[in-house]
Amino acid sequence: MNDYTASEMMIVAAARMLADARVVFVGIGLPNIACNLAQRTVAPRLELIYESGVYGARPARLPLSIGDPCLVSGAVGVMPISQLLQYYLQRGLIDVGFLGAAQIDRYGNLNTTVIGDYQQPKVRLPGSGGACEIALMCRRVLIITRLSRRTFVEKLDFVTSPGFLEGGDARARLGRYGEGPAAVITDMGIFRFDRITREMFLASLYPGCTVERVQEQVSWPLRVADRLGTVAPPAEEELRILRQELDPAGRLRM
Amino acid sequence: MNDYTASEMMIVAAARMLADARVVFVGIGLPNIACNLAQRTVAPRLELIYESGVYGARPARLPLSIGDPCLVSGAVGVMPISQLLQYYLQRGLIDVGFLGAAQIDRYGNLNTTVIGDYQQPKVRLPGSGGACEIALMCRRVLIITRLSRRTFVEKLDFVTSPGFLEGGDARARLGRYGEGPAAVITDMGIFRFDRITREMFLASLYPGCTVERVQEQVSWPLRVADRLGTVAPPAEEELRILRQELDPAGRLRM
Amino acid sequence: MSKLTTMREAIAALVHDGDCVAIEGFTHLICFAAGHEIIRQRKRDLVLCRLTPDLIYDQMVAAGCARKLIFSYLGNPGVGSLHAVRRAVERGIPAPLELEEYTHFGMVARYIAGAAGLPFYPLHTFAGSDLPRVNPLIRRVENPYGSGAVYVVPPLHPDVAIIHVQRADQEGNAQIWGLLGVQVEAAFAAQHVIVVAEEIVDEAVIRADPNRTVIPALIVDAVVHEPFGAHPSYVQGYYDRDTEAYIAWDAISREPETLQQWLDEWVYGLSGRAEYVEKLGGQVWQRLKPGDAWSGRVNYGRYC
Amino acid sequence: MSKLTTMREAIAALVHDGDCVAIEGFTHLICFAAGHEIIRQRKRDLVLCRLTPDLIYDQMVAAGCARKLIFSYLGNPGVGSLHAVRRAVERGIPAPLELEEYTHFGMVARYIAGAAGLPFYPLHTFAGSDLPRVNPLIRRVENPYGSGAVYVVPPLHPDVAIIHVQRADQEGNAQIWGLLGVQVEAAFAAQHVIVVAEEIVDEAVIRADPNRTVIPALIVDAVVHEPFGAHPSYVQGYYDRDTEAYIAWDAISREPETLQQWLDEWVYGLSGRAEYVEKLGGQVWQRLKPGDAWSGRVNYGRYC
Repeated sequence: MNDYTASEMMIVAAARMLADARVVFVGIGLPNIACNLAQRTVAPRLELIYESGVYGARPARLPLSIGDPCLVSGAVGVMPISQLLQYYLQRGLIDVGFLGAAQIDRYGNLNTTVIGDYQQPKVRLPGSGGACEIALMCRRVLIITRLSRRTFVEKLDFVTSPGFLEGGDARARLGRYGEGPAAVITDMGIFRFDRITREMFLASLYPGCTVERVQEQVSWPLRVADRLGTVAPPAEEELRILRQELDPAGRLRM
Repeated sequence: MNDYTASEMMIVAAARMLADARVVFVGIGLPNIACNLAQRTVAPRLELIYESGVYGARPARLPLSIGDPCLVSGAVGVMPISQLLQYYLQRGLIDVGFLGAAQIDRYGNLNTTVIGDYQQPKVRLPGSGGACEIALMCRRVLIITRLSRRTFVEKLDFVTSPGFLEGGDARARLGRYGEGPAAVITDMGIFRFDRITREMFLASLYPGCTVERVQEQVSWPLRVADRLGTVAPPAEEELRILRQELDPAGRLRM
Repeated sequence: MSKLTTMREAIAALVHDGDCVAIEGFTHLICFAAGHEIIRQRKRDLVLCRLTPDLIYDQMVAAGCARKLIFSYLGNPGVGSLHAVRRAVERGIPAPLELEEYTHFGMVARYIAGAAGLPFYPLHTFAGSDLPRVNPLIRRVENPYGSGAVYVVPPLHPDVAIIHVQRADQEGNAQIWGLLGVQVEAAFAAQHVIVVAEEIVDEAVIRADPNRTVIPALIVDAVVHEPFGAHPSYVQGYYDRDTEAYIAWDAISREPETLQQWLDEWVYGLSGRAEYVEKLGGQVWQRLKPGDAWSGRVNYGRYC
Repeated sequence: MSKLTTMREAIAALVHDGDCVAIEGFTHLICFAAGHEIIRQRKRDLVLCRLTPDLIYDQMVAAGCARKLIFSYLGNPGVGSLHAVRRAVERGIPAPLELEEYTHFGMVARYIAGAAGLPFYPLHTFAGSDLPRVNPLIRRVENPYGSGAVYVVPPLHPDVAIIHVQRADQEGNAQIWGLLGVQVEAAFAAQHVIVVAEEIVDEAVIRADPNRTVIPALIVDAVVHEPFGAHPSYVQGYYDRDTEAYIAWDAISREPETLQQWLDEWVYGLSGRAEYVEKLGGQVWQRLKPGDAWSGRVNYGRYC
C-alpha cells in the first residue's frame, strides 16, 4: 500500500471531505483535482463553481487556470463575475471553499500577500484574488497546503484571508459570515479547530506519518487530539480515477 | 392645412424636439409614436431605449405596452432591468426622457401617484413606475400632456417625479442629476422654463390656438414669452409617416 | 434529481397563507397559471410583490388572496387602471389593501440587495419626490468619499418567487431569452423558487449554451411544466401578448360582479391551465402565434 | 456610422500618457494586441487596472509604460509569479511601481460603482483582513436598517477600457460568449471604450440575438478588427489559451535581459498583430484550434 505519493494522499483526503457538500468553490491545482475526484466518488451531485464565472462545470481536461475554456463548454451556467460573487457567494449559497496559503497561523488565518513589510516587501506574493471573500463567505473552508515551518508560522506578515482571527469568538463577532476553516489538509495529516479556542490541532495522521515529524514543520507547540485518528490510505479506485482519468500526465499528483 | 388633429400636432412637435438627441427613453403611447416619427425624420440615428430592458429597438408594429415582444426581436440589445437602470440611466447616458402626468405644476413637477390624500386617496393613480428616475436622470425631460385645469394645477397632491421643485436653484441643489424639464408639449402649444425662476412660460402656439384659450386650461396666471413663437403645422411627409407607417389604425392620432 | 411536479402540488407545498410571494416578469413571462392556482387554493393574507402588479395581482386581490402589495407601477399597461386594486385601496372592497410603494428602480434595488445578501442598496432616485415621506423604508446614508447622502432601500426576500421561463431541465436549470426583467434578482432574493417552463428539455440543451442560463437548479425547489402558462402575458418566440385580453379586462374588472363571474368561469371553474388552454380555443392560440425569427448559433468550442 | 480603425490609430487617439487604462478580461479575451501597441507607442506613466494583471501588464511594466497598478491578483495563473512586476515592486527595477490593492470582489465592486454612477458600492468582504489597513480607499458606512457597518469601495473610472470580443458590428455593438469577466462593468465605468473584435459582422447578426449583446455602440469610441488579438489568452470557440506560452513566460521574464530580448523580438520588432500572427506560425494556431461545440438556436419570433 505504499504505492502512492503524499500529494495523492492529500488529494484523496480532501476529496473525502466533500461527501456532504452540494456546491464547492474550486481553486486551481490540488483543490480542482480533489473536487473532480469527489464528484466521481463520494459526491456525485457536487457542483463546481469557479470565480471566473462558471457554475456547474464539467471540464473535459485538467485546467491550468481558473478561467480555462474547458470549464465553459458544457457548463450549466456562465455569468458575469459580479453576479457570481454577489448572488452565489455573498448570498451564502456555497457550501465549501478551498484555499491555499504561503503562511498560515494556528487560527487558520492565511497570508498570500507579502513576506516582510507590506510597503517594503521581501517577497511580493499574488495577493487575495478571491481568497478573502471565499474565506469569509463560504459556509466552511478547507485549507490545503504542505507542511513547512516557513508556512506554519507563529505570526503572519499580513492577514489576507481571515480564519478565526485571534481565536475564541473573534470571527463570530465579525458578523454573519461562514463558519470559517473546517480543516487543514496537509501532506502528513489533517488539522481541525477546537470549538472553543479555535486553535488548530492535529486530528489525524496519514499512514506512516508521526506527530514528531509534523511538529518539526510547525512553528508553534502543536496541539494533538486526545484520540488521534488515522486516515485510510487511498483506495485502489481512488488512485485509478486520479491517475487514469484526472491527471494522466502526473502534473499534480507528484 | 386644417386636416390634422391636435394629437397629430403634439406628436409632430414632440418628434421635432429630438433633432439633436442620440438616445431617448421611450414611454408608451404618444412618446413612442413621436420617437418613431423622429427616427424617420429629424433624427435618423436616434436609439430607442425602453425601461423593460431593450436598447436600440426597431418595433415592426406600434406596441401597446412598454414590454411588447416586437420591441425585442431585432433590437440591438436586451438586458436585465437592473443593468439598464444602473448602467444606462443612472450612469447618465440617456439624452432625453419623455413623461406624462395626471397633474403638473408651474415648475414642471409631476404627479402620477394619487389625487387626494396619499393615505385616503380619492383616486389611486399608477404611481411612479420608472418616471421618478427618468425625471431625475435623463439629461433633459420632455413632458407631453393635454391642457386642462385639472392637470395644470397650482399645487400637486403628490410629487412623484421632480421637475424644478420650488423653482430657482432648488433642483440644482439636489445634486448631479439631469437638467430637468426642457419643455411641456401640449395640444395647444409648447411651454418652456425660465432660466432663472424655472417657472414655465408659454413659448409657442400651434396654428389657430390663442393665449386666452391656453390660460383657460391652466390654474395659475400664465406667463407668456415676450416673443411668442408659432409652431409650423405638420408637414405632409410627417403626416404621411404618422398615418401610413406608424399608426394606420389611428389609435393614437385621434 | 428531478423536481418536476404539478402546479397544484407546487403551490400547495410552497405557498402558505401570509407568505410574501413574487410572481415576477416585466410584461414578459408573467405566470398567470400560478396566480390562478393560488386563487383556486384560496391562499390568504399574502404579501404580493411585483414591479407592475398587472392583471394577475388585480385578480388575486379581487379573489381575496392579498393583504398587501409591494410595487412600483399599479396599472393595466397601455390600457388604464387596475380596478380591483383601486376598489380595495380607495374603498376597502373586498378588504383594505396595504400598499408599500417604490419606483421601478427602488423595487429593482430591493431585489438586488436581497439577491446579493446586502443590508441595503444605494441608488440616486427618489430625490425631490414625496415617496420617501410616505415610505419610511426609503432611507439615506452618507457618502464616505465626499459630501452628500445617497438614498438606500432594504433587501426584499420573498418567501417564494415564481419564475416562468422558456425552457428548463427537470432539476430546474432554466433559460430565458427576450426581456429578462428582474427574474434573476427575484429568484436569488427569494427563500424558495418555483420554475414554470414552457418546455422541459434535456440537461444537454442547457449545457450547450451556458451563457443563456439565468437560474441554476441550486436555488430551485420545484419545476412545473405548464405550456401557455403565461397567457395573457407572453413568451418570446412561443406566443404573443394577448392585448385583446388586456383591453377586455378593463370592462370585466370595472364591477365586482362581472369580475367574480370571470373568476368563476376562468379560474374556479377550471381544474388548471390545461383546461384553460383548451377553453380559450385554437383560434386564440393561432392569433397569438408569432412567425419565426431564429437567432444564429455560436461555437463554444470543444477543449479536451 | 462606422468606427472601424486600426489598432495603431485607436491607441494613438485614445490612450495618453498618464491615463488610467483597463485592458480587462478574466483569463478569457485579454487583448494582448492592444497592450503590445501601447508598448510600441511608448506610452508612459499609465495607471493600469485589472483584476489579474497577467502577462500583459507584466510586459507593459517591464517596458516602462506604467507607474501604478490597481488590481486584486498579481500572478501568472497556474504558473507562478509575475517577475517584472515583482522586480518593480521589490527592487524598483526598472522603476518603482505603486500598488493599489483590493480583492477580486473589491475590484468588481469598484467597476460596478463606476458603471452605475454610484459614489460607493457596498460589499461584505475585507472583514478581518489587513487590506483596509493598507488601502485607505476601503471604507465603511453604517447600515441604516440595523446595527453594524458595511465595507464600501469608491467607483473606478478608467480613462479608457479595451474590450476584446468575439464579434462586433462596425459601430461597436459587441457580443461575447464564454467567460464575461467584468467587461460590461469596466466598459460602462470608463470614459472611452475601444472594442477589439475577432470578427466584424453585419448589424443584422447582432440584432438576430440581442440577448448576447454586452456592449452597445453608444459607449464605444473605436472598433478594431484584430483576429487572434488575444493570444496567448484565448477566445472561446476561436482559439485555446496557449498555456505553453504562459509557462514559457516564467523563464523569459526571470531576467530583465531575456525579457527585453523577447520584447524586441515580439513587440518592438513587429509592426502589429498581423505580423505577430504570421511569426507565431501555423503550427501554433493549429495546436490552439478547438473542436466545434455549437450552441443551439432560439426563436425570438416575428411580431408584426
